[in-house]
Formats: sequence, structure tokens, C-alpha cells
Amino acid sequence: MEKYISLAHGDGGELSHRLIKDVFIESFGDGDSALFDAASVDIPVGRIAVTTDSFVIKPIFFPGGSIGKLAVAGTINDLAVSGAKPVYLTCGFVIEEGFPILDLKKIVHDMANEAKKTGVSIIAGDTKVVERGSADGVYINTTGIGIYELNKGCSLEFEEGDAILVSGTIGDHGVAVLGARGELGITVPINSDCASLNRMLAEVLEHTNGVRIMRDPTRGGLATTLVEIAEDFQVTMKINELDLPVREEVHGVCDLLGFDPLYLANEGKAIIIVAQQEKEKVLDILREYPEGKDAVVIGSIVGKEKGHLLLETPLGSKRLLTRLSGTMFPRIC
Amino acid sequence: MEKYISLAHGDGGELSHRLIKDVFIESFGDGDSALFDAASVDIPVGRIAVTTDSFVIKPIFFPGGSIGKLAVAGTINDLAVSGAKPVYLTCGFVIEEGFPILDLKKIVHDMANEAKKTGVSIIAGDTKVVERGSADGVYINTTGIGIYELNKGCSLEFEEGDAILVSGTIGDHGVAVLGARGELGITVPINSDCASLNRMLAEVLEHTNGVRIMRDPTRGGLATTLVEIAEDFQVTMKINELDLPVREEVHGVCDLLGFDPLYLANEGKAIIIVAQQEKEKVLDILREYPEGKDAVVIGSIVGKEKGHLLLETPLGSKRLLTRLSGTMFPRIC
Amino acid sequence: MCVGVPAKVVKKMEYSAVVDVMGSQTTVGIIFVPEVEFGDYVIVHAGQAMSIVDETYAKQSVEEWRKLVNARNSETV
Amino acid sequence: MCVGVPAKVVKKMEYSAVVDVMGSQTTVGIIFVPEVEFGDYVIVHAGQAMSIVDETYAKQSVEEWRKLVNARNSETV
Amino acid sequence: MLEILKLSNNPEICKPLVEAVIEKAKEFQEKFGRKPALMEVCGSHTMALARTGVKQCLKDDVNLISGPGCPVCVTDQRSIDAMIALAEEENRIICTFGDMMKVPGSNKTLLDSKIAGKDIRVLYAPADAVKVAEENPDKEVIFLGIGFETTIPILTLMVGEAEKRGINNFSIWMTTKLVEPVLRYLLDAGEVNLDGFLLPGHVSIVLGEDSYQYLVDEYHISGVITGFETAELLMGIYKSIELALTGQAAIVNNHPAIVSKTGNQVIHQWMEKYLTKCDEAWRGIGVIPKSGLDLKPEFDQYNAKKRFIVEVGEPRKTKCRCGEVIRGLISPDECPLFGKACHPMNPVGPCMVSAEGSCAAYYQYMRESF
Amino acid sequence: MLEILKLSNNPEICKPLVEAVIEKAKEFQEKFGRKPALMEVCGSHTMALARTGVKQCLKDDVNLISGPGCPVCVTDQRSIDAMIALAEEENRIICTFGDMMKVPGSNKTLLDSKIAGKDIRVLYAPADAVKVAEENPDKEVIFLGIGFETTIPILTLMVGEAEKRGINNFSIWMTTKLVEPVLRYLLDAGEVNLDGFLLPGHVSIVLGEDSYQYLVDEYHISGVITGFETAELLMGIYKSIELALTGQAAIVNNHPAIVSKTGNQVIHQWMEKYLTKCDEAWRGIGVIPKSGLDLKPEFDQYNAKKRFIVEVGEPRKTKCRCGEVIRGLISPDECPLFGKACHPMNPVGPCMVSAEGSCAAYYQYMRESF
Ligand code: SF4
Ligand code: SF4
Ligand SMILES: [Mg+2]
Ligand SMILES: [Mg+2]
Ligand SMILES: [Mg+2]
Ligand SMILES: [Mg+2]
Ligand SMILES: [Mg+2]
Ligand SMILES: [Mg+2]
Ligand SMILES: [Mg+2]
Ligand SMILES: [Mg+2]
Ligand SMILES: [Mg+2]
Ligand SMILES: [Mg+2]
Repeated sequence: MEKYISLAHGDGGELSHRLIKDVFIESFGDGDSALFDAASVDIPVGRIAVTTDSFVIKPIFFPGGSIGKLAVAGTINDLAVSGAKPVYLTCGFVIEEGFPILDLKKIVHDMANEAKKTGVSIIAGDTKVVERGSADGVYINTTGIGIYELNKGCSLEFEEGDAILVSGTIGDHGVAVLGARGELGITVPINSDCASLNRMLAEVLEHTNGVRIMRDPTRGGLATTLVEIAEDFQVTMKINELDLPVREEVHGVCDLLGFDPLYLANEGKAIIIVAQQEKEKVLDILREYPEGKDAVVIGSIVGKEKGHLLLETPLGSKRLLTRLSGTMFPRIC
Repeated sequence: MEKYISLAHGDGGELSHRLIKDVFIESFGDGDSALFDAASVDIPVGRIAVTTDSFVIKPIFFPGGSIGKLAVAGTINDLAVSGAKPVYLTCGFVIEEGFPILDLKKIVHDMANEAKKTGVSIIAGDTKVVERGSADGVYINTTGIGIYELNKGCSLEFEEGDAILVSGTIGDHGVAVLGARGELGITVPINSDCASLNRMLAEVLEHTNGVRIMRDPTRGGLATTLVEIAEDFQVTMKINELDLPVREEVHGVCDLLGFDPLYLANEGKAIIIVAQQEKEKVLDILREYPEGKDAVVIGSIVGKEKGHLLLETPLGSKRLLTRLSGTMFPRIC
Repeated sequence: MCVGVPAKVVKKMEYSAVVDVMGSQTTVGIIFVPEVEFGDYVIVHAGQAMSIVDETYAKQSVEEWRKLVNARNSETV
Repeated sequence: MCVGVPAKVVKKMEYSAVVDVMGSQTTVGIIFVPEVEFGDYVIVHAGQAMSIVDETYAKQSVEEWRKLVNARNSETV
Repeated sequence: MLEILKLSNNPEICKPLVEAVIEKAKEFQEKFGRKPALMEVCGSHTMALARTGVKQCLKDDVNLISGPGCPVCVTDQRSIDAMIALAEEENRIICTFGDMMKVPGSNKTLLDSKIAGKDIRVLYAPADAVKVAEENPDKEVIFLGIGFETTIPILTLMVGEAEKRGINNFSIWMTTKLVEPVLRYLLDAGEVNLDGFLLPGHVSIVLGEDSYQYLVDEYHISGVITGFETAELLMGIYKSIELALTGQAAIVNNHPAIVSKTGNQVIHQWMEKYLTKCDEAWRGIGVIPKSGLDLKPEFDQYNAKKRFIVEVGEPRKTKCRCGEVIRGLISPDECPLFGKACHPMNPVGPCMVSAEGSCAAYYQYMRESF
Repeated sequence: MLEILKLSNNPEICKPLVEAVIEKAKEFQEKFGRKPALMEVCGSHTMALARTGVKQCLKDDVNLISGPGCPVCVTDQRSIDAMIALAEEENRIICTFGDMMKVPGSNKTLLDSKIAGKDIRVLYAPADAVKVAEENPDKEVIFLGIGFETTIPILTLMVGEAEKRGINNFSIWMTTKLVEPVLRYLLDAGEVNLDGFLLPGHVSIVLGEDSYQYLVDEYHISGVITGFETAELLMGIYKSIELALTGQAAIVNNHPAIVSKTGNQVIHQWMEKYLTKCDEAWRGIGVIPKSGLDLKPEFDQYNAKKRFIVEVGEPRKTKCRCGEVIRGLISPDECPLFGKACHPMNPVGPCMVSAEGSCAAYYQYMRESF
């Protein structure tokens, strides 16, 4: 087989055919659906969850994962936080001419692995090749379909006093990827948190009551995600700076580069807002999982009109947090 | 609003938020699902069809369409040829820094338009921005979900004598796009055939019997698509050179540039293989639609073992057709 | 490389001409056929007009084919 | 621009040093603090070590805070 | 060291310190019938005071005024326009600190130019600009050299490096600023009444404690050299009020762990070798004689202002009141554009865009609710 | 004209013509006890005979042999390797016809180099190479100038254009071939028995009908100048057999609409101005004296062979039998690699990759089933 991707791998002809056979079907394992324009699959219940994301991360391999693992986990998490059980994934590749086929195989392997671990099937795919200089290695879109198996979900109704939880330390992914880019000249000793959270979140939903909403604070970080919830549902929340779980290494990098961990991307974390009286139960469940072992309460809902996010400083003063606004971050997801 | 896309439009923060609000929700019209990680939609219990494709066409605007129209029609057609009724679409954008927001709006408008015309809803989206030089304008992934409404579909069982139909002239898209690229210095007076075929194909399936398979001969063209069917289902088919519907203009361009219309992409054509006795009925239905007015029979199934595609020349001799093999076509889908 | 289709000159410039090939148009060099006129058909190779088609001869060739074909057809009948 | 975190020198080269900032490492210039030693803490600005932290003074500052705090606490009690 | 760092932000230390400051401030208020007024003259102080909540906690008791401490903010509009114009020419690579990217020029920003395809690079370590020049010998590489005394020495290192490596496509567009001339300007102008200065911890590394003696001798005003952590900030304020209460003027080094009496002598040598004083135009102030540093004539080849001619028109007038904010005459929320037409996504003036700008600090950290 | 074109592929015309040819061929077979053997010496003929099905229809009655007509296929392996090596250097743009991209060099192909990031451009109109040079003044732009008499004149135009525009970063790597010397070689070698040549329609535009007289005078063999459409091909074959039956040698112009008696005189002038005969190495044959054209010494600056030194090792030996295919000694399917190790996706020799190569034509158009 060829060593590098050429334009002919994307022209729909013989080389495309072989690439699909040797790289994708080999790993994803469903020879049949490659025969058809569309995959045909069973859906047991009447409501489904659908999400899509493109992944353009640089570098494509980083401590703790790769664009492949990320592309699967990222979409699984979007389904999981919406209360659905992820069942099917599609993937669309845009590959730059000259990309090493060995790297592509590694990526596809990571995808297959993560899919298997989490029990989802990759049922359809597509490959396009663009000229050298018209992409940066490889971009992957994944679209996920989930089903609502439980007959309870997130209530999306909030009350004053509801607890805001985060399932672990923040900023790990952002900092690990910035370090891996090399450009900043920093060696960071931590891994991306990239992980699929579906089983953990499903257990939370199944075994507790009063979950208001779940979210994965990816691009834009914890602050941006909370601001979105605050605005969308017109609740005011307060989080405590001292309670935020941030690794020392992340603190160090942020200080060196002037970043704020509140705005750094996470790829294996969930925010859960839950009724005050259920928070310990949720924490207990989260902490049973390796991905949730650092779960903590970081704040609470303090009001129901304004749609603001407040940060309480160690001195006890409060300040308003807004969305990430135009910091020029490199591509980290 | 800004005139050009910047990296900050893709960082998940304030500018991303506004772009989604002002460009996507404005056109796609579903404010609600943008609030959630995943869209939640109803689906009749049973079997669904799922397909995904990325679109990397250059130029992004071409006679007869745009990357937006193409991204919707292309995915709708994949669902339609598999016998499903397209209902939901997701879209993932990868945009190059510096891309004009006005162009993005036009593209999104085209998508919304085509979706509306064909009765599908765009329920989830994603936007990533990459540095200048890491993409060529914009790439779009669409993933489609269809439902099997009819209780009949393509049989995927073939018999000797089955007729092979094509719904109109071949090569129009490929030639129109090559012309629009400008690089070849050729002015081509025809439009891409880019169109959604779902209603037409649904009628064929509903009102006739004996449809064996339907396919849309996109990348790789008519020949590659037929070779795939021949191999996948181990049937030998013969098509007649004299019966192939090819516009004179397409002939002319092919002659000038050394291309073969059999391998040029189509984006609004279907191949239908149907029982011999039903072919007239199918033709009648196709010809009622503007997209099917040039539908013709181009050949038939002649054997059931070898999995070959034969072309009969005007002299009556036959030759074997294979997949497109490594011609360096520019990006046309 | 094109072999067959003759290109019709639809606009003549100094060193180049716009030609029509079954409806599509392109510009070709005419340095090698300076005498070419509007309406002439030319044979194009790699972007250059190499020869002007002599339609009288072309028709004669067709007549030759027809003669041979007719001879056979009458034979068969 | 960093303001607070002192960086610990973990490797000294001729004109630069590798420093550790809470576990992450980076290389900084030491042209302005040629006397810096392995184990010293430095204040870094835009990639250059500008000053060596005098730990004795640092501890004195802390003592100052504590005194003020203790004074207040005993007051309150 | 890390324990000290943690202590310096520990609420058990810091909350009592807040109380101590407030108590001192009340004492001052009782004695003088008004709140003590202190000015910080360092952008990092502005940011740290806001981010840590110190400013918020003291807002009823201490009048903390931001001075001309942000290098981007004090840069004259014509200078900003020139830097943006510089990027328009072909075959140039502009290297800059990230803060400059979104500063509004009269017509556009550097970010606009980058989006339009110009080669403009944000460097984390400015010294990398010399490397960029070495790797792109057919391009002119220009570093936008803005900054106060902390950053200026680093510019001299870059010139030294370019000299050493024999690179001749590298130059610096110098628009640097010095602390002393602008403090003198403010004191001479007498527009703002102050009881003391919080002196910049980092600039003082370079200058040293003794360099501020003119404040005491000529203006009879105190200055406390202050660090950036919560406890350090609070102590700096505490000591300033304490001094003001006594009526005595003095320079106090509240950051002795990193600031010496005479400053960093190695840095002084570098600066003397390469630099000479020059007149500089300040936003909202105008030209202050000898208020900046330029490369000495023998280094003209590294001086972008000598290598390139840039023509800019009269700057566009806006309603931005950065000039007054910088001079400490108004607080950001007194600008009628603040938070309305002007916010970080659409900054009207540099004070709203720079990470150290007063308006940005105020917008990001001082709004409890709107 | 378009009606004529349509007629030339109309089965109602062409099917009777096939019958007429077969009848003539049977007549020949009766008379001489063997099938008539004709050689086409034009790659476009090879392709057209295969694509239209003419070769297939006549396979039992006429021995149609492909000669050395594909410019890529006849190029010596060392020459191919040199062109690929040429692309390896920095700051070069290689321009070429698409056919060259996948031709297997001893170690790699131009396509491999392109995938690895070299700037290699396929041009539809070769004259664009001069434009590429103009737009990239800091790069050396080299056009790979392969071809027979139809293409060679276009190379002279490119030099003329570069001269006119004063472009001095443009050159051509000349490895051109002439028809007459190789026909003489084949006839002198006597390895293949022929009853006539199908002479190339396009080359003949340049050369003219009279230029082939040496075939009759010196070798007593006929040649019929033939077009590329189905009816034209069939008439060319028909007339060739007819001549062979009479035992007379003659040159017949079966394509008078575009081929004149003396060829295109304007083209002759261009070629005389720029070109001079040179020895050329042919694949499977070796050097044939004066079998190619090179730029005259006064145009050395446009001659890539004079501007650049390329070193290539001994070509890698393969089991490819292109040399024999080109000389008409074996048909592609007699090569043991054909369709197995060697196919268009993995061509072992140039004959499998060029659009005009015999092996490619055979593979694409002559396999009814496998
Ligand atoms: S709020 Fe904006 S306009 Fe007003 S002074 Fe600050 S930067 Fe200028
Ligand atoms: S089939 Fe392949 S290996 Fe054999 S002669 Fe042809 S090109 Fe060479
Ligand atoms: Mg399809
Ligand atoms: Mg999503
Ligand atoms: Mg996501
Ligand atoms: Mg999400
Ligand atoms: Mg596809
Ligand atoms: Mg790249
Ligand atoms: Mg598909
Ligand atoms: Mg498709
Ligand atoms: Mg998304
Ligand atoms: Mg581009």
C-alpha cells in the first residue's frame, strides 16, 4: 500500500475504494454499510439525540489522546450530557495530500478503540482529500446518535440552592495540548483529560434524582459553558474561586502564558447541576469512576432572573464572568 | 458585525456565540437546539438510514449551485437512493480564517433553502475555524438521517435482463465545476445538475415494483458507481455507449481535456436498476420531474456471476470498465 | 490530449483566438496558423491551433465512406 | 505577561536556564542574572529572568503579614 | 517558595489584611475628612487589584486610581496607526505581543490585517523575533517594541542577538515609555490629588528602590514598591496609608525579595550600551520630553523608524476618554461609552483591549452585575 | 463539421466499414496465407483503435501492431530518472504534462515527489509554464519537454515567449523524439514484418504527406496518413490492406482535410530558428543518432540540461518489457507482468501509465473479461 495520502485517495475511484477497505473497514469492522450510500440501523425508542462536531486539533497526537480518540469521546460526551445513550457514530475525514497513511491508521484505530470501549458503532464514513496546503493534516467530523433509554432525564428546571458540580480538574486538555504544540517552548507534565463519560453520566442519571442539567465544558472552558447555561435558562449562579479544582501544573502554565483555567478547554469533564439534597449522592457516583475521582461542588444557583455567572474571590468579593471573548487560542479541539 | 471570519469565531466564546446566532440560527431557524449539546428529535420506532459526507468543492460557488446547496442535496440523495425519506440533517463547518462572512451567509442561506424545499430539518451544527492556509475557504460536513416510511424498498436481488436506468445526462456537474475553476481557461455553458432527488425517487419506489437498487453516481461518475454495484452484488452488467446521455458541451470539454464523461461527477442523478417489465413505468415517473426529464435506459444486467461492467461500443465490441483509477481530478464535491 | 473534435474560431485576436468546441469556449494560440479566419475550424494540440480544417476534403472523405458503405449495402440487398 | 509565580532554576546553561513553574518547564534567558544558581527562584518577564528571589526577604514579608494578622486576631478575641 | 505564594492568596491571611487596611483608611478619613487616594502606575497592578477583588473590597474606603501604567494604553494614536500601516507593505513579518492585535487604529486593527492575510505573529517570547528573521531572510521582520522599563531591556537583548548572528533583516519599531517623566508630568500638572503611589514591582527590579527618591525630595509624596499577590497588594496599600497618616514622605520597598536598592546593574549596562533618551508622545498627554528610549544612532540598522517610512493621516477622533483614564482623572465607568459602545469585543480605545488596560480590568473584574 | 464528426462514429457507417475491412483482410489472407500486419506509430492511434473497438473487431483478421508512438513510453529510463531527480532540488517548480506524473522512475515517481511536497504542476496548456515563471521570479521553472513532432513546435513557442518577456528563470528539459529515425531503425532492424504503416494524423500536420516518401523509395513499404475517428481509422486500415494487396508501395493521405503535402510551413520556420538535431536514447533501443531535437546553443539559457546538473545512477532493472512492446515485438498481454504485477494503479513501465501507452490502452480497452 502507498505510504502517503494522495488526491486520488479522495476521487472516489480505485484508491478511495482500497483506502476504505484497508484502513476504515479494517478498523471499524462493518464491511456491509460501506456498500451502501447510507447505513440502515434499528432504533428502539421514539426519541433520539443527534449531535455533530468537527475536530481540527493541532497537534493530532497529544499526551492523553489523539484527534481520533477526541473525535469519538467529544461526540459521545455531547450525547451523554444530554441524557441520551450514545449508540451510533458517523465520521467524515478531510485529509491533506501527503498525510502519512500510518498516522491515519493510528487515528482510525484510536477511534475504533474508543467506540468499542463505550459501546457505540461507527456506521458510516466519508473521506475527502484536499491539496497540500488546503488543510493541516486531517480534520474529522463525527456525528452521534443517541437514544433516550431511561424514562427520566435532565429536568432543565432550576431552583435556588441547586449545587453546581464539576467532575474533575479543569484546564487539563487545554494546557496539555498547548504544551504538545511545542511552539510555546513549554514542557507540561500532564495529560489531556480526553475521555468518554457516557457510562458515568448514565449512572448519575439513573441512580439519582433532581439532575437539572449536564454539560461538557469543552471549547471556551468552564466559564463559557456556565455563562451559556445562565443565559439560556435565566438563572444566576455563583462559583467559588477557592473551590475550583485546578492542577498546580495548570496554574503554572496559565501564569506563564497569561491564560485563565476557567477558559481552558476540557475534553473529559462534565458540569452537573443538581438539587442541593442530591449532591452528595451524585459526588459518590462520580468518584467511583477514574474520570470522576476529583469531582467537587464548585458553586450554586443563587438567583432566578438575571442570567449571570458570578465568581467569588478568596477575599469574598464577587465578579461577573463572561464568555471567552476573542483570546487567540490555537486549535485545541 | 465583522466582515471576515477570525480564529475567535471558532473558540467557543462570545464571537462563536454571535456567529451561531446571527448566521446559523437566523437561517436554519431552530434557536432551541443550539442551546443543547445534542438536538432531541422524534423518530418513529424502527429502522433509520444514516449517511455522512464532507464537501470540499472548489470553487464554493459554481453555476447551478454552491457548496451549501451541494452539501444538503448530496446527503439527501444518499438517503433517497437508499429508499429512506430524509428528515434530519446536521452540519459541521470548518472555516478558514479570513473567509468573508457574507459568503458564509450565502452558503448557509443555500443550505436552508434546499433543506426547506426538500422538507428536511437542520437540527444540529458545529463551527470550527482554522488558521489561514489550513483550509481552502470552507468545508462542510453534513450527516443525514432518514426514515423508512414505505413498507417496500430496494430488493437488492438482481435478475438477468434487469434494466439499468439513469435519470439524466451525465458529467454535467464535473464539467460545470471544472469550468468554474477558471484554471483550465475554459468557459462552459452548462450548469451543475446539483439537485435533491428525494421526492422523485420516493415516487418511483412507491408507485412501481421491482426496483433492485438505486445509487447516485457522484465522485467517480457513472462507471465507478456501476462497477461498485457489479462487484458488491456479483452481477455483470452491460451498458451501451450510444445510449449514454451526454450533453454535447460535456463531450466537447472532455475532448479538449482528455476526460471521460463516464467518470465525471454528477450531483443530481440517480442510477436505478429495475425489473425489465417495470422500466417504462419508472421512466414515466422520472420524466415527470424536471430532474428526470432526460431519463433513459442505458443497459441491463447480463449475468450473475462475474461482477463486471461492460461497455458496448458503437461497433458492437465490448470492453471492461473499471473504477476511476488515479486521474488527478481537482476537488469537485 | 485532444485528437478529434475540431474547434470553431469565434473570435480572432492577434496571436490567439477564441474557439468553440461544441458549446464550450477556450482560447488557443494561432501563431502557427496566422491565416485562420473567423468561422474556420482548427485542430488544436496543447493549446495551439496546428492546422485549419479543409471542409471540402472533409466532405470528400465522408463521400468515400458512403461509397464503400453503399457498395456493401447494395451487395447485401 | 506573568506577574507572580517564581520559577525555579533546574538546569543552568551559559545564557539560559531551564526553569520549573509548578511542574511545567520552560527555558528562559539568564543574561540579566548571570549569578543565578541551580535551585534559585527567578522572576521571569517575557522569557527573561529579571531578578533572583531573595528568600530571606520573602519570608520576612510573610512574617510582616502574620504579625498584622495576629495582631488583628488577638484584638478580635 | 510555593508555600509563600499560597499564603499570599490565602483568605485567612488576606481577609484580616483587608480589615487592617480598612481600619487604617478609616483612621485616615477621620483625620483628613476624605478617603486616602493612591495611584498604581503599573498595568499589572491595575489587573491584579481588580482580579483578586482587592479593589472591590476597598471601594468604599480607599480611592484606588489607575495611572498611566499600561504600555499599550499610553501609546499615542498616531503611533498605533503607524504600526498598523507598517504591516500593510509586502514582504514583511510583523512580530508583536498579543495585546497589540486588537488595539483599534483609526481604520483597522492588526488583527484585521492578519485576517486579511498579512503575516503578523504573536510571540510569547519576543526574542523569537530574531529567529523568525533568520528563518525568513527574504522578508523584513519588524518587532513592535512597546513597553516600560521592564520590557525595554529585552529589546536591547534582541538587538544584541541580531548583531551577534549578523542578521540584517530585523528591526524594532521603538515606542517605549519611562515611568519617571510621566509621574513628574502628573505631579506637575496637579490634576489629580494623591496621597501616595503604589510603585511597580517589576519596573522596580530594573530601576531599584533609590531611583524614586525624587518623589520624596521634589514632590514630597510617598511611594511603596509593591508586589502582585493579594497579601502584597494589601500590605502596599496599608503601608501607603500609614505613611500618609504620618504626613511624612518616604520610599518604602515592600517587595524586597526581588527589588534591590539600586536595581539590576547588568540591565543598566545593556540599556546604556544601546539606548538613548528621546521625546515620546503619550496618549491624552502629548509629547513629554525625554520620556522614552530609542536606539542609539550606531544601531540605526535595527531601528525600524530609520529603515521604513510610514505615512499616517490625522488620527480619527472618537469619544474614547482613555486619555483621561490614563491620567487618573476619571474611572473607566465614568466614560459614557464604557460597557455600551465600548467593550472587549468592540474596544473603542486601547484601555479596553490590553490585558493591563484600566477599562478592560474594570469591565472584566469589577462588574458584579449589570 | 459536427455532422461529419457524428457520421464518423455512426454505427451505420462504421459497421459496414468494419465488414469491408474484414473482407479485404480475408482477401489478403487468401492471397498471402497470413493476416495483413500494420503498425500504428502514434500513441493517439493506439488509444483510438482500442477505445473505439476497431482493434477488437478486427482482432481475428488484421494484425494491428503498436509501434513507438507514445512519447512517454519511448523515453529512456535514465531520462525519466533525471526528470524526477530534477524535481528534488529546492526552489524549483516543475511543469509537465499530466502523463508524466505516474511514470515509474527507478525509485519514485513525480507524483510521489508532489505528495511529499515538491512543487510539481500539471499544465493543460504548456505555454502557461512561462506565466508560472513570470509569477515566481525567485524560483527556477522547468518544463519537462517530451514529445514528437506535434508537440516540439509548442516548445519553441514557449522559448519565444520567454525571450519576448525577458524571463530568465524559465527553461525546458528537452527530450524530444522524431518519427523518421525510429521508423528507419525498425525497418533496418527487420525484427518485425509489416505490410504498411498507419501514419500519424497529427504529426503529419507538421511534416506533410511528402515527408514520408523515404518509406516508398528506400524501404518499399506503404504508409497511409490516418485520422482518429472510427470511420477514419477503418478507412486507413482498408486503404493500407488494399495497397498491400496490390504489392505497390505508396504514401496515401487519408486525412487531407488537415494534412497538406508539405506540412505547416510556419511551424517549420519556428523549428528551424530554435532547434537542431541531436542524438537521443530510446527505451529498449538505445541511442539513435540524430533522432531528436535540442535547442540551438544560442538558446542555452532556456535549456535546462545546460542550466542544471542532474546526477542519476544506473536505472533499476525490472522485468518490464516495454522496450519490446514499443518495437512492436510483443503485444502487451505477452508481458508476464501485464494485469498482474503491472496495472494502471501500479504501473511497472511507462507503457502502462501514459494515456497513450500500449499496455494502458490494452488494459483499459481490450479486456472484455478476466
Ligand atoms: S471605556 Fe472604551 S471608550 Fe471609554 S475610555 Fe475606556 S477604552 Fe476608551
Ligand atoms: S505490462 Fe507493464 S511491465 Fe509489462 S511491458 Fe507493459 S508496462 Fe512494462
Ligand atoms: Mg452516494
Ligand atoms: Mg455538538
Ligand atoms: Mg462538542
Ligand atoms: Mg458539548
Ligand atoms: Mg461519501
Ligand atoms: Mg500544512
Ligand atoms: Mg454517504
Ligand atoms: Mg455522497
Ligand atoms: Mg460543537
Ligand atoms: Mg487558502
